[in-house]
Amino acid sequence: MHRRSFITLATLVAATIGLAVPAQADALADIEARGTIKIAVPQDFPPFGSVGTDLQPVGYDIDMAELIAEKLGVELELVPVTSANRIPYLQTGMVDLVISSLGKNPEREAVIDFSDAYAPFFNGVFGPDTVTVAAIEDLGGYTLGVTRGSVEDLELTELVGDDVTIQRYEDNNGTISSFLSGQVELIATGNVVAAAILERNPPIRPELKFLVKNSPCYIGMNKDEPELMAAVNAIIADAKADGALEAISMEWLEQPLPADL
Amino acid sequence: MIEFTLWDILRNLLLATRWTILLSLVSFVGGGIVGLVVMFMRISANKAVATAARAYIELFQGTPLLMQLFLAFFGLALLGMTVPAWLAAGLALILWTASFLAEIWRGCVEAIAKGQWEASASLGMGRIQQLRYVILPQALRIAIPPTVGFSVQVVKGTALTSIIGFVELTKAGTAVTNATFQPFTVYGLVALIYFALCWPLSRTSQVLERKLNVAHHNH
Amino acid sequence: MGYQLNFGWLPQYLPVLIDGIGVTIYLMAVGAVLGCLLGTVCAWTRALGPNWARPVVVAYVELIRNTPFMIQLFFIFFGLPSLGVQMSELEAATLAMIVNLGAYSCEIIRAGIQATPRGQFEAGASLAMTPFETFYHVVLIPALQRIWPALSSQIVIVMLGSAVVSQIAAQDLSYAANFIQSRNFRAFETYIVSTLIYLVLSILLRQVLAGIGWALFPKRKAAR
Amino acid sequence: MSLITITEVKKRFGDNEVLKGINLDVDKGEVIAIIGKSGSGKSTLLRCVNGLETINDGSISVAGAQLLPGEAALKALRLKIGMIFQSFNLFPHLSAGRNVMLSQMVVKKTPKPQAEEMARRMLDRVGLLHKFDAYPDELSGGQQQRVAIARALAMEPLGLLCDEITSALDPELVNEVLAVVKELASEGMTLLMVTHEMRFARDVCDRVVFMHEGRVHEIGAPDTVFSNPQTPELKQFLGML
Repeated sequence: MHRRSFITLATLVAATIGLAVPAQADALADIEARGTIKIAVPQDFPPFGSVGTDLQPVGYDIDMAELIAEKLGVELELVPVTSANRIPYLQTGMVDLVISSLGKNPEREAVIDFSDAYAPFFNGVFGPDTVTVAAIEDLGGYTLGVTRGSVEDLELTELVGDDVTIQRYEDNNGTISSFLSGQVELIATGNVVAAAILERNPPIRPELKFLVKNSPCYIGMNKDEPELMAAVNAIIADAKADGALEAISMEWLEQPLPADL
Repeated sequence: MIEFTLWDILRNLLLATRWTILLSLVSFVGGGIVGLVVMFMRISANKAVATAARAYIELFQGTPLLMQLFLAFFGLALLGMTVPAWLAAGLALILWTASFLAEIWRGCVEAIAKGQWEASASLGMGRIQQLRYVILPQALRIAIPPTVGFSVQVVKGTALTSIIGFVELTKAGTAVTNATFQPFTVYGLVALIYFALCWPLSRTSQVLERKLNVAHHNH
Repeated sequence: MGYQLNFGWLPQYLPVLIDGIGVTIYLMAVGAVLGCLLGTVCAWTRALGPNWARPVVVAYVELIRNTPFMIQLFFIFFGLPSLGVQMSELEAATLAMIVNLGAYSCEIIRAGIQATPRGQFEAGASLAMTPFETFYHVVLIPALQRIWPALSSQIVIVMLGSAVVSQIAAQDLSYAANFIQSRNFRAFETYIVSTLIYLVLSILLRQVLAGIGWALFPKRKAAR
Repeated sequence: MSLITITEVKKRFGDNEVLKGINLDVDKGEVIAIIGKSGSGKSTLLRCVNGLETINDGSISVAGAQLLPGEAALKALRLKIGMIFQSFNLFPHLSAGRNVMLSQMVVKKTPKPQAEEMARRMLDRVGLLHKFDAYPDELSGGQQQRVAIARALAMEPLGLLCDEITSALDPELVNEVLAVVKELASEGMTLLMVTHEMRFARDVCDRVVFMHEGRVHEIGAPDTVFSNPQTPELKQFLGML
């Protein structure tokens, strides 16, 4: 068995070392040639993206994706992703853009590029009435659920002490389920997300404890795609100017866009 | 806001079950074809070919299906292929299924007594002819129950594809849970649907096995 | 721009991987020992136990064997709290492993018991042993010896299946892999490394199980 | 005084009545051979006496212990009478010595040193002390059967039931087992044995029972039964017709 295993290992290692692959050249040209744009959207993150009774994604991010496809004059293909895998989706070329309430941070900026902001997002820590915390320092001894790889995850991992247990779930489904089933006492997520959950009358109510960060959402795309970047930023600017973005905000967030976006 | 009735929940789960069934069929048929090739390689007289098949089986049986799915998903894309979730899922499941079916079938071929090989060789048959006319017809009979039994593992294996974003029964279950806040009901229903898919296969396998055993003892 | 494989992150995240390996080994060890114990009790019940208990065991075994491990896990972790049964992710993962292996090993061990010649039961009885004493002292060890290879394979399969527990945030090896790839954005390389670790673990596990078999059953021949 | 009392015992397997009312008393120290065609019910009778089969009618008692359903009653019965099987039924995972020790320790709660001492004595009695640590698959058939006898004797039974104990043996191994049984008989052990060894039955037994179609067809001293059979069935069985 030793010999057999060694051969397997050797084969696999050899196969992986010899691997180096080119990525595509001009993403915008590709999209136009294809006539389809593939956009990663969330389906577990209301109100940015969640499923209706027909399991089709709906929400702020989906409307934004539709807007972009429409302006580019191409067909839209929605690809549901999770927080954890949306960047690999982009890196591996499975999608052209990520519109998935994506926040900006230095780690991410090292591997992908960001457009201008297209949606406001304040993340914070939420929990039921029975838990009294008002700041990061109060979190000691509590168990906090976050979605792995989200801005909240990266941010809080830096800020909290060792006495706080952070449970990281694969996707927002897991994070929200763990909170609603009482597996974690607190969750960190977006204020609008918590609001959307509250609206559905959950068994445990996620009330705002404190805000962590103002972290607006950006559209993510692969590095070094200036044409695509320019086109996307132009569409966002136009949408801000002509009120299209305002309308999306009113529909999903039920509030106007903040002036500084 | 959106309200789900029990019927909405069940309807969505059943609709998603279609994809579970389709993916199971694709994986099983594809895995069967690849598995047959691997099995022939595994029993080949050529040492290098047999070793390659053994390494293949060792690799796919010795690592988690979940990791294989991730690797197929992200690895294929790195090779320059843009793969949708269903394709990566199908490919990984086919390769995984093949490794198990190849071993199951090899066991069946090797269960045929040596005398059968020798008898057919003494009649002047070549190795392929021995397999084709003497060994495989006998092996096929004993291979059916474990093969049907393994199909249950394939159906259950498709649940993992939800993690790479393929929307089948399990993924629909998590999505619906999140929209309804009723994990007990939803996962209970999901489990029942899987049971309804798998149990008939398990039973068939058990019944076939019993029949085969009885037939064996009567010889 | 070409995609170059990059393993430069490995030293930085090695402690995370090692923690994950520890949890995976813990899950496997506890799951295997208690799972086989549960399986043995269930196998005894099904083959020789009281009549009323047999359908209960059959229902348990069939239910577990015909539903995906991940759904069992979700049901235990997310579903049971609505019945007031709450446990940590590691407890839920451990329980799911035990329950899962219990069902599979029950069937395997039962096959081993059924292959026991009737004379062994009768010899035990004629020496005034009770059915349970006969089972424990006479039937069990040769039965386990008969099915040890099958049981070992099943334990390896369940160990590999444990990769799914990361879905409820149990911090095993697959959780470590997911965690690292959400930080280093090197998904493919991270999964390659963790897959290789799993491969090594499964090979080691098989060696350990073969060793246990060798120590437990010094005599190679069992009654058939 | 009778050790084993069998009264009007009937046993059915489905519609097939195998024992049709058996009466037999075995005295203490008596050696009885049961002969008859296969299917005449002789093995079933022996198995009933050890409680391996339930009986449909009648009663069996061994030294005051009644055959009744229930673990406690069966245990009491089986402590009084041992059984030796055609197929030895040694426990394959235990050495010869351990085979002999096991039931003493489990059933009688004999401490290990005493059980081991007893095992050595019993193995010595059947001439196999040197095989104490050998496993069953390292022993010949005749040796295995002698270990089985030692195993039964170690429980200190009042009598032994021997169910065709030489039928599974190669011819050259039969005598070593019969010699042990003969030795037991001469020491006064009560023996009820089903056998095909007519010579042995004639030489060693006090009485011979001929069973035919589920009944005791003839019974008597060996000389009478073998030299002067009364019924045509026995004559035919003995090859005298």
